[in-house]
Amino acid sequence: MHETFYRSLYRVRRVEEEVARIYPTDQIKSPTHLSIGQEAISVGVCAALRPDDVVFGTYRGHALYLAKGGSLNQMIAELYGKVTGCARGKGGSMHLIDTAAGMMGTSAVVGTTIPNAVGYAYALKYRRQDQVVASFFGDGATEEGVFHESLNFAALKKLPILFICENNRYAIHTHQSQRQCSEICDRVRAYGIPAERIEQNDLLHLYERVSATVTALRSGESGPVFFECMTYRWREHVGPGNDFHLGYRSQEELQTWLEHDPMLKIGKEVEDDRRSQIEAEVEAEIAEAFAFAEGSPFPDRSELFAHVYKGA
Amino acid sequence: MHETFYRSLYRVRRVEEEVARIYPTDQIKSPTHLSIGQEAISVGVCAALRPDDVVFGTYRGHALYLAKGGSLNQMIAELYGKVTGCARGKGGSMHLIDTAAGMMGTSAVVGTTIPNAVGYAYALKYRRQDQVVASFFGDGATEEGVFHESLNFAALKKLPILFICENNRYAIHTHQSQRQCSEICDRVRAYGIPAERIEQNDLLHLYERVSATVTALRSGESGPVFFECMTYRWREHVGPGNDFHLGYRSQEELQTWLEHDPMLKIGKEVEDDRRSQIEAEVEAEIAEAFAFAEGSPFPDRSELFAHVYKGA
Amino acid sequence: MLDRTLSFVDAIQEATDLEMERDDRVLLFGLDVDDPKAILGTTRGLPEKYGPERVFGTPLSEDAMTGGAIGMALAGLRPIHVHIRMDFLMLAMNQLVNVAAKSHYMYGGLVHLPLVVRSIIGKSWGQGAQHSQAFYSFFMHVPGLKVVAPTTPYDAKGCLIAAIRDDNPVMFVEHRILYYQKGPVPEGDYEVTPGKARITAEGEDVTLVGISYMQIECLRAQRYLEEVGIRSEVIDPIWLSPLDIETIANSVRKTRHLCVVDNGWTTCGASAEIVAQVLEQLQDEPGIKVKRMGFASVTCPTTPVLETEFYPNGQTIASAVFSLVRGKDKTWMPELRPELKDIEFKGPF
Amino acid sequence: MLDRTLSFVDAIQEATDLEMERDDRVLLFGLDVDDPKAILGTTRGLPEKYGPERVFGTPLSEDAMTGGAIGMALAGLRPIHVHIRMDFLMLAMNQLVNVAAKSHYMYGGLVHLPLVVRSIIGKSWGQGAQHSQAFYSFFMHVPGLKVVAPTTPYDAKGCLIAAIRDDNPVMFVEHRILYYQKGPVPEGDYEVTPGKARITAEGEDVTLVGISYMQIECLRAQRYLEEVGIRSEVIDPIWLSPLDIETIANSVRKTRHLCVVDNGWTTCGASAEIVAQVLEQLQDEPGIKVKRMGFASVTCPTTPVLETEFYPNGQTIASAVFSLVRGKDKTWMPELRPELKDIEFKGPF
Ligand SMILES: Cc1ncc(C[n+]2csc(CCOP(=O)(O)OP(=O)(O)O)c2C)c(N)n1
Ligand SMILES: Cc1ncc(C[n+]2csc(CCOP(=O)(O)OP(=O)(O)O)c2C)c(N)n1
Ligand SMILES: [Mg+2]
Ligand SMILES: [Mg+2]
Repeated sequence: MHETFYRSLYRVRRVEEEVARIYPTDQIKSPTHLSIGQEAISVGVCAALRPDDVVFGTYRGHALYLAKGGSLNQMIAELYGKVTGCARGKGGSMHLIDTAAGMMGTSAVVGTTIPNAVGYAYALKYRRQDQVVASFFGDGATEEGVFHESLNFAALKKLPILFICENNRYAIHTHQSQRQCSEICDRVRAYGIPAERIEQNDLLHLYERVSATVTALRSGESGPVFFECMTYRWREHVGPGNDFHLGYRSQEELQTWLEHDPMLKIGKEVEDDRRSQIEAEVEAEIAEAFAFAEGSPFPDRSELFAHVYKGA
Repeated sequence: MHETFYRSLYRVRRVEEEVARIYPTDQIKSPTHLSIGQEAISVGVCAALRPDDVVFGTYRGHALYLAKGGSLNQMIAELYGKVTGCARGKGGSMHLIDTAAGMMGTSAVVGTTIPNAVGYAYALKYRRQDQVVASFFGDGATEEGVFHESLNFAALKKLPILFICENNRYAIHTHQSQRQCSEICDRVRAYGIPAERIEQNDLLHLYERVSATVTALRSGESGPVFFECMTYRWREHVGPGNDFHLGYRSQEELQTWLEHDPMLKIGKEVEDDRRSQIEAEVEAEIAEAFAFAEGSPFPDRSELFAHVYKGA
Repeated sequence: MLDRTLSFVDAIQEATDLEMERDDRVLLFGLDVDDPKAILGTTRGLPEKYGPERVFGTPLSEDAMTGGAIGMALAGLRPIHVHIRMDFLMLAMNQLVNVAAKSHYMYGGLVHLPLVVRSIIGKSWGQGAQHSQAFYSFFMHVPGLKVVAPTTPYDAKGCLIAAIRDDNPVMFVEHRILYYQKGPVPEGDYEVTPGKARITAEGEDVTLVGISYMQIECLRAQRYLEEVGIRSEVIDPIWLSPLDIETIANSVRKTRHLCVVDNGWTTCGASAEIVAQVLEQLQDEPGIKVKRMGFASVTCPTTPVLETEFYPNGQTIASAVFSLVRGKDKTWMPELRPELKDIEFKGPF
Repeated sequence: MLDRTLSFVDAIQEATDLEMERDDRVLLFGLDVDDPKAILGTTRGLPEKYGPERVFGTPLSEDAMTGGAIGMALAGLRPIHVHIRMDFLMLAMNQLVNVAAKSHYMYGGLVHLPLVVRSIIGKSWGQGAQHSQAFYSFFMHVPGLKVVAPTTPYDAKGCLIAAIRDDNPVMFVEHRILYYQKGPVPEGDYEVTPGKARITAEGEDVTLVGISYMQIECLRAQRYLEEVGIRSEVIDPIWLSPLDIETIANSVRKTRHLCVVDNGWTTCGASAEIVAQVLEQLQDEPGIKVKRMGFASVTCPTTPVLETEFYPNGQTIASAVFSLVRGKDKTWMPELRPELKDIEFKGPF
């Protein structure tokens, strides 16, 4: 298990570091919200899911896409705006999707995929299917009314859905304390939905708790479950760089998260040569993905008018 | 106090009974949502407010408008579509307003006046004024996302606002239990807002509790307070008649509310001759209001294009 | 079969029932669809027949329920989401405009959304500011959505079946005043397919395009105009997106006069689009006269004296068309003819 | 004074500052208005100067914060509510359309709402489906709202001051690409009042109406068209509601050719309205040629190769106008002229 986790964490981290490295060359013409520092949440939850379970995410979706098994080649190609991208270059970094892997999409408008996930869960229950849905969103998204409407409906209909709140404390540059005045978990419990807070990017604990929950969810009877996952964004809100110079948060705040970096922690549990082997494999995969993206063609101009309507 | 309450309750009740009586004559061409059975909530809360406090309500707004001191003549004229109406005949029963009395308006779209009330409360605090705002809405309105967004902001900014939920258990013909799966008060408390439930149309208790709360609110420091007021709509959702034949609720359900009718209860506390005097005065006032409405002219056709833009 | 007549209400109910019988992926939900009034009868009997998982009322949560419908469609279901007032769609705009309209394109065709959003326009009896609006121009504006506003029971049934079978989000717009109109409706299923307008009356002198309920008023105007010998060709676009501009433009090429009467505001409305497209197409044919009519450019008032002024009607349309055809300086207003107060639909097929 | 030049960003910031200084009823709020990036600089320094009660960031609650702004306006304040993307207004439509636009009329003039809603349109760099939309036609459609989309720093400042002083809800639409354009901006306060368009270049052969950012592309097209001897009259409507159709119609009466270039979709858009109104006014003058340009009728794609096709630009506009003026069969596409890549604003005053 440690090896799987390490590979997944290392892979997501390194992919995004490469994206950040390439970014200044202007080959990626798409606003990019990196998950660096938050990988453990997507990795931990998705490891507890089945391939045929589905997830919905946000514009900060690289980690989720990869953790759920989305095609790396297609993701990088999408960032490059190539026709081989997961959305044929039409969606960009903020709209990753890989339906084959159960990655059902992401939105650039905060909170909008939450009810989509709930509707999908309704369909699963209606069809008596035993898959589950996981809806990923940030702390800021919980301020949108649709979050509450979604909780109420999901609880009312006892839907097989996991709500995963990645609480990195910030909405862009504004701290949670300036936007909310009570605990998110308490707000969720008020709907009769079990809510649990996972501290400090604790991947293993998150994985255990989600695994335990998901089994009950599959029966279609237990109803929704909520996890508030405390995590931290290392880089700027959007773009490849750091933003501590802006002064809205301190380098010290970052420090404690660096010390608890799940990748390093779990890396220690993997023998050195095994680890270097994994890293070598991942590096090769990444190099190949960027090569694939660079080598791929842009969509033909005629694609502008394709996909407006299905069957038209 | 009993006399004041009785006068107010009797007045609202009788006004709406007259509206219901006139309705079939088709002189009132406006969808009318009667508060009959729910009068005690508006009466109890408004009695605890100052004339310069303000309230926002819903399409079911006759009781609130009258309890807050709105002009009866102008209300009936508005229902008749006359130019002497509180909105010059342009708003109808669903859009009553009397700014002089602190009745700031009502909406036909559920939940929409809640954030308006919150914004008004923000203005009061910003100006260091010691008035308070009371926002009235139904149990169904608490399902709209904007209700939650409004609670969060009001709590965050500690605004001088009372949230008054008139819980009559139904949204049109659908019982609360088919739309919600947990207590409204618990949902509100999750924002750190004190929430209290007043049972059985208990006017006197409501009046005491609101009076006690409002004083703290005026300081501008205490922050919002929520009251869930259990009450019951006797008539059909919209229109003058009864609707027990529809079968979505039972005559028995109504029975217990009839037995606890605050108007009768409080009426008993008033000496007979005093009571008959009050009733006579109110009847005269009502008769005059309907005469005023019937005698008033319709707006001139040129009014169609007035009031689209201020100062245009 | 053709002499079987149904009300608009029953046509909607029948179309829904047929499709739900045919395809168990079709779901029906929205506020009060399962209550005793059954959305003015359009959902009557369906909760009992299909059960509470396929037909259900919802909480008052338009935004989340619209997002939910999208999620169901992503999962392969074919939801029908009902709103008793089109005005309430303003709470669902984010999901409709930013998600439903976009998904198929934004994801490179990987997903599609078979979704029908029914909504009803109110009129008269003091519906007023917030219960009378028709927003279809908003949805025409945004690529990725289809929009239909049928007027006859025949089209109501055929368009709803077509909408349910369409793989794209379709805004299905109903007008409450049409609900009690009766007309011939064949049994069994048939589609009135997107992008085809219908000529409801033939004439040589002027083309009247009547949208939604205004189609009825245009048919009334056409009768009035006969009094003064003006022969109107009346067209019902039925589908507003895709819009059958050819049928309209061809008619105008013949009549040289176009009057578009919308059941909504004219500014940036459907009437603006139709007039603009027709004149773009016919700009090599000088001398074409056009006129737009619709809601007065004000908020809808409740008092009857002002509300009647707010809407065009058969007489005011006839009067405007008279001046359009005979010249600005010529004016005429027909006497009200009671027999034109109600028009029974005659088809066509 | 006239040679003081400011960026669009600084013009917005200065207008806000001046009005807040003048009138303590003016409040400024919205997501991130008080953060280090200060809405790309347009709110820079204001939180410090006016304090957290007058200038504040909000929770992610567009619906309630819009409703809140309305409540503040009802209480006599003059709120400015800022949205970093116009796309997010879809979450505020209910309050904007059903409440803000309606209140003055629906309450018989008893209340009014002095309210400014600022929103920014995105473009380029893969903004894509949900970060690139311009919805002003929605707000033009609904009576009771005013809409303005300035292009120059001069107009940005003057229109914002006018909007803040207006007693009605004003949708103030900004285009991000304009933010770094510089132009002359007088010190002190002045208003660019509603309902007056500006002729930004005079010409005899064709009238180019460029809305928002497309005004810049029209000015580029005008330069290109000089190469082939076509003299363009370029008009910036500035205010879309109320719309100064007279200035446009008078120009077309002279040039006989109208090309409206919108920074949005054309269907039921501002370009449809302008074309329809002009042709309604000029229908006694046969032979007027019209053309609409705007976003391609698709969702905005992120990949650069498709995004460039999505937007009109100086060259494609010039090419279309060439065929409009010289005849369908005549085609021409200008060579890209680098010096036209960036246009410094020159005024006018
Ligand atoms: C509805 C909406 N409002 C505002 C924005 C602008 N915005 C983009 S990301 C963001 C912060 C979201 O914070 P959070 O949900 O915590 O997610 P995080 O970025 O921290 O992962 C905001 C306000 C948006 N995209 N959508
Ligand atoms: C946003 C919105 N959705 C739906 C409706 C239709 N509708 C009118 S009243 C009502 C029920 C509201 O119930 P509640 O809030 O409990 O108020 P009550 O009528 O019981 O006083 C509904 C659903 C509406 N007016 N607005
Ligand atoms: Mg966050
Ligand atoms: Mg209720």
